[in-house]
Amino acid sequence: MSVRVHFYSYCRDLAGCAETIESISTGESLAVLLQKLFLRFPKMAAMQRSLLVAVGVDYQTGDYILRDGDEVALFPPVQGG
Amino acid sequence: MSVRVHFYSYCRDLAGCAETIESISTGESLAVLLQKLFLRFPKMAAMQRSLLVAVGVDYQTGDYILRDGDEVALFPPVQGG
Amino acid sequence: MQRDISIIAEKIDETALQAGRKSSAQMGAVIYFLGVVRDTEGPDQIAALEYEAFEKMARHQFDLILDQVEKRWPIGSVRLVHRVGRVGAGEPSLWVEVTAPHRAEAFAACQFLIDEMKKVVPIWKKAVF
Amino acid sequence: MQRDISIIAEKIDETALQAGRKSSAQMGAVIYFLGVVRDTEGPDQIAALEYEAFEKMARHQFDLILDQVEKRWPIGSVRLVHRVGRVGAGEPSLWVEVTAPHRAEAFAACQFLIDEMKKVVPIWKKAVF
Repeated sequence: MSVRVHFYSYCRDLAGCAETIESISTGESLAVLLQKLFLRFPKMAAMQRSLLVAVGVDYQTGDYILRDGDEVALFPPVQGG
Repeated sequence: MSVRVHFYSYCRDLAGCAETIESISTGESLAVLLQKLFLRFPKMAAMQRSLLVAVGVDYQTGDYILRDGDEVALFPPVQGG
Repeated sequence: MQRDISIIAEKIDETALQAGRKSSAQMGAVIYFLGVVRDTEGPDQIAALEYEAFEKMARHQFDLILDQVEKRWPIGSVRLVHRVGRVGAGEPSLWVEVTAPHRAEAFAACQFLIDEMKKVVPIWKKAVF
Repeated sequence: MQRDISIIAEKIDETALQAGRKSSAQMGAVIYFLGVVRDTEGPDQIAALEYEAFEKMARHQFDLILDQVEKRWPIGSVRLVHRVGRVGAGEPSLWVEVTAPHRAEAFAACQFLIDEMKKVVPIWKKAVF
């Protein structure tokens, strides 16, 4: 299955694009998806410790099992206000 | 010498007047003045523990030695806001 | 720190007061606090509060509090308006504006100012039924 | 608790927002917080901040914070406006209104809301020189 990934703010600059599609197998976790993305976008791997990850509109951790149709968002620490 | 005493809020109600003049001897303290006032206004004596006392625009304690021309103010706990 | 303390009998005109804000691009935080007369006092319904101030001392005590604010926090400005006389339920009796570079100090100073006011500034209220 | 969250590109109109306050004689405390864009970022002079939001998630995260506010404190209403796009130095990027029966809970809720926002609400800024 394929998952749409959105990049925001500095992550978009690092990725060079606002979104991408990544193929993963059924039952794979968010952590596996991120490893695949870091191979394609090595600059993002360098900031992975501060990276925030959401599925839909909720934050998720690496053990989250992706489902068909999930939309993932990657972004740096938030700075509102 | 004589000292002018102002009453505010509930103290004015208890005293039945907004101000009075009290005679004291030179070198006497605020505590002595208050004892004289409590004899004249016994209802105020009942609330002496919560009474606030100022000389001019500053709070003072009983050991303050009164000076000629001092204006004393007596009032209940403040409730601004 | 700029400071401006008013004790007034008229209604507090929030819009006019706000229009008078000395805004500055160094002040990242602006707080307004409004103390509004509630229509209940314990179990009783009230129509208004009647505020009385020992005005000269009130101004001096506000100034002493603001001296402390100025020593403790980097604050740009404080403006405060307290009404006296009859203030109807639902109307503000107190208006405070604090500007500061950052929000933490603005919140701390604003709360300190109000907390201290309620201990030392000679203003009293009576319920009007 | 009434709540109203807006993420807008237009200037924040304080006067109009305030005129829309649902005042109530049960709410003894009203707080406004304005977050203003400062003209410096560390040692650098800046002209503006460019704000970006992941808007759908931002609204949801604001709602989660307000769910917590509602559980913790007796709050009458919260209104919040956050600007996106270019916000010039000296202009507010954030406007918050909190009404509550008493000031302690109003201050606590307002500070909690802003603190939590800065941890979880997906909004970012970039300096414009």
